[in-house]
Amino acid sequence: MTELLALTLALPLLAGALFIVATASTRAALFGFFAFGLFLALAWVALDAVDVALTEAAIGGGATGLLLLRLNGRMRHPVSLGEPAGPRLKIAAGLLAALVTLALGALLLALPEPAPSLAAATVEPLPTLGIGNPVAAVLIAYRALDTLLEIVVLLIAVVGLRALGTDRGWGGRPVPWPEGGPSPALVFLARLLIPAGLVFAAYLFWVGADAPGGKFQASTLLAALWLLAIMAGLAPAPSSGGRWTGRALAIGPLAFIAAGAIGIAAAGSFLAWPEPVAKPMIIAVELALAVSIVVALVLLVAGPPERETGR
Amino acid sequence: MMVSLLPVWAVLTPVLGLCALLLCERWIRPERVAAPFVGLSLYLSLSMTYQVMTSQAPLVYALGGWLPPLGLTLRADGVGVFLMTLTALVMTGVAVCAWTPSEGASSRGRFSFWALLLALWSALNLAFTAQDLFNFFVALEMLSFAAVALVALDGTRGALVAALRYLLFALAGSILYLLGVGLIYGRYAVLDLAGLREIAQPDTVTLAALALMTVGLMAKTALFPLHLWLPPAHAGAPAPASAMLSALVVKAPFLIILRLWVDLLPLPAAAPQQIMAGLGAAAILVCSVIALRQQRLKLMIAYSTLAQVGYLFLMFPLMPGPAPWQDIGWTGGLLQLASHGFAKAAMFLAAGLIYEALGHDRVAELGGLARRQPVTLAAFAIAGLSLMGLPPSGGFIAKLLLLTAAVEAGAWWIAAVILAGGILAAFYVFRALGHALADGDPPVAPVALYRQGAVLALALCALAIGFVPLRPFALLAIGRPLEALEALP
Amino acid sequence: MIADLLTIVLVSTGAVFFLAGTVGLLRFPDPLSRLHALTKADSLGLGLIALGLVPQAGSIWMALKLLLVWLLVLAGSTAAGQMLARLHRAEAADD
Amino acid sequence: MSATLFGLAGAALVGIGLFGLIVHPTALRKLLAFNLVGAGVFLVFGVVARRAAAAGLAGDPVPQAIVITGIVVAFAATALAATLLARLSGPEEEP
Repeated sequence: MTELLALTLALPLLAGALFIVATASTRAALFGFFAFGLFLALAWVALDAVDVALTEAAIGGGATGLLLLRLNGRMRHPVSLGEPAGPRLKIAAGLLAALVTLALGALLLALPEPAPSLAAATVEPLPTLGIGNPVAAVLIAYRALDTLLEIVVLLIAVVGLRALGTDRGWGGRPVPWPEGGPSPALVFLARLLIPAGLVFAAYLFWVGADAPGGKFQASTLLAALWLLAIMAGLAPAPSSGGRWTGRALAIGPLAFIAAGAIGIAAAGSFLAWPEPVAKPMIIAVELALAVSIVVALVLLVAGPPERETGR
Repeated sequence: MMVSLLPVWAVLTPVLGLCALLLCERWIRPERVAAPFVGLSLYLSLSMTYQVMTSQAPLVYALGGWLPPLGLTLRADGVGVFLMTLTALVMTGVAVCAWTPSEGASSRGRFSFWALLLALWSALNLAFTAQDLFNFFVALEMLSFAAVALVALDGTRGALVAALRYLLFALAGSILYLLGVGLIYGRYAVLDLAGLREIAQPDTVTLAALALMTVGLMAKTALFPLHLWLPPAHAGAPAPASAMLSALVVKAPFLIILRLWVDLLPLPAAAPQQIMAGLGAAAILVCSVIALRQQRLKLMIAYSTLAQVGYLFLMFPLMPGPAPWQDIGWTGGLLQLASHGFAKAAMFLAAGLIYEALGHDRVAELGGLARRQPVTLAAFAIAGLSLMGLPPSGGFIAKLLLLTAAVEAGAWWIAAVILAGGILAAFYVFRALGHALADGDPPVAPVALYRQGAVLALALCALAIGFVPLRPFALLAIGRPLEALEALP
Repeated sequence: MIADLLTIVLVSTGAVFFLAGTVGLLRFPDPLSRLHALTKADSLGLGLIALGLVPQAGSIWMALKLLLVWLLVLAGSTAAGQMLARLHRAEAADD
Repeated sequence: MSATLFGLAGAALVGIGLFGLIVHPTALRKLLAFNLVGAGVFLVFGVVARRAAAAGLAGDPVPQAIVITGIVVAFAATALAATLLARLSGPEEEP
């Protein structure tokens, strides 16, 4: 039964990937990518990784797809990095792809049985952290440094994105989008979805400590709502050099590092969560992180600043 | 080992600086915000080196008190602090050289440069102290994103194309590396180097994973034949950025390769080591010849980086002992890494100052430079000495150690390549010097003396490494072999 | 028993609508009629499936969630249909 | 078993993405193909996690958390590449 389910999910996944690669139209490939992202998220559900499924649906498929769709709309001409492939190259590439697939499949089949696992180790300390979702515990406690630096990666990407903008647009806002003004249907949808989405984001954030969900998923949803509002003309895009943008970007890492320092004093180790107040501290840090993530995601999708500010 | 928070702050201080830049963007000029964090980071690196040298033990910290395999540790061993000191000195030199009296508040170029400098520094310190395969990945991504943005900073079409190519190479490298990490986790459920060292077996999955990770890292460190992205990227970036990219950024993936093959799965000298050395040798010969034919100074220096990176890979078959850090090949390779770092930083910065003074960097039209900018040219010449491997210089001692190791190991082809590479380097360095020493009276824009002095200081650092005695360098063996953390020390 | 029967009937009807919509998507000649087939089919089809699952939901909250899902998809696909149609008209005018 | 099936699908995604990466000359299509390879690699982690189910969990949380981090990083990479592309396809900035 589960094999059948796996098959019904895996086959469209492969078909989608083949379509994305094979279709001649870039736009069709992009729409295919959205559908692919949806099936990928379902595959993650089937793999019992609901946290990943939410992240994949929101960031991997959703935000990435939106970003690329917008890029496709803005590009005046395609940027080419070489010549179109001839039949020989195609055959060679196909052979290589088949070889890689087979080799990788064989390697996966060669993995040891029973599989080594850290699952038990992740569960044991959960009571001292006051959270029930082991994936959240990995992200915020055991491998907290990874999570902290991953936010820094987002920050670096935002700095990089601004560095790639034009001198003229420095400190300004991204170009409006869509350029011809929003469609009434979109405005209607935005008005309808934004309140509902806000409630759902709050729910996701709160439930993340004990069940699938959490700051990444909630932040992406909030970012998506903000982007929807921008597209519908209901809210402005954030000004990249603005006072509040800078503060919002910095607050996440700063709060995380501050909590780490408190951990030295209260729990004897940097990034340790002192037991009695572990959960409230974690929630506070995750809130701050969520603020940074939302702003970073919106800036990354909206693109580099191109309009001058009136300052 | 010693428990110390210093490695953590070495990684996070530049991050704090980045946050401070974002907070103060509208009020304070970016270089003034960044300067205290540059100073603090320099202090942290030097004091870590001092502590490691005095205690003869690595500085270790288990974050949050969680031990591997669940948790992450940072561990600054002798090699780690050695490279962190290199990073700190090069970064400081770059910062001084990039410190120009500026008018107006924040501009795109200036703000981005200082923010990305701090981002790079944090990423490098992490890459040099991390002990976890996925932690390495995070460090590499921080490094790549900051480096790509630095390449594109000038905003010209050429720079943008170079940055795009660089990004695609870096991403391909990342994905290969990550695939390897996934296989390792599937095989062992451990990502910590010390933990893996105890259980890793040379079976198919492990070797395939190592191969994937190594090839991914080679793309990032620009080893021949995965080098095509580097010359346009390093030559197209602003000179202070090129200095960081060539001196430091390509070294981090190399160090991770070294840790994989020495710490994770130490194997007796066999095919993988020979292949890496073979590619390194090809890089030295091919890229030196291409460097010889470049018309622009910065492109010549960029191709020289490719050749000098090749030397690093020669060290793999030259550490035959069961404790490679006691072999002279180990010392030679790592001294090559550091002396090239200093020399190349000095060279790129010198090229930048020459560009500022003359308005171009065409090798054939450098005449008259010796008279007008003697300090810069002296720095360039001293750095060139190290690249050629002439005494007294760090490059000389590094190459001599590698050469001796090659002769001892009976690897005559490696010895021949080292000698040939030195001769080729002499050709391209002397070609540039020869033009610069020629007569001429070009219009020269003034360049502040302290900036020329910073470049000279970096070149002298490359020279100073030449005074290390000719035997395994004790600092580089501190903290080896890798030991697993049994309990919180 | 009756609940199960209801579920079977409603979900099957919903599936038929999806099938019809898919056939329409594949067979209709121009984008507008394809959209027509698609949006009608999937809003109604999904509604029937959601309704059919309500007896199986177990709790009133779960049932409400199912209906909420339907409503959100309804809003989303309606708006998307509108926008796609506008895009098509704009592009047709360009040609 | 079903985990293995997804693992093979992941391997195929890596292959398909690699093919696209080689064959398509335009950067946007390369970016899409790169995301396919990424999805395949992440699925490998998912399979590794699912196989390591233990202690009452349906999967090992460590690789799952790693994938979450990885997805965010891949998104940031795509955003950076997209910005470069947008700049490159636009008009040259007037000095």
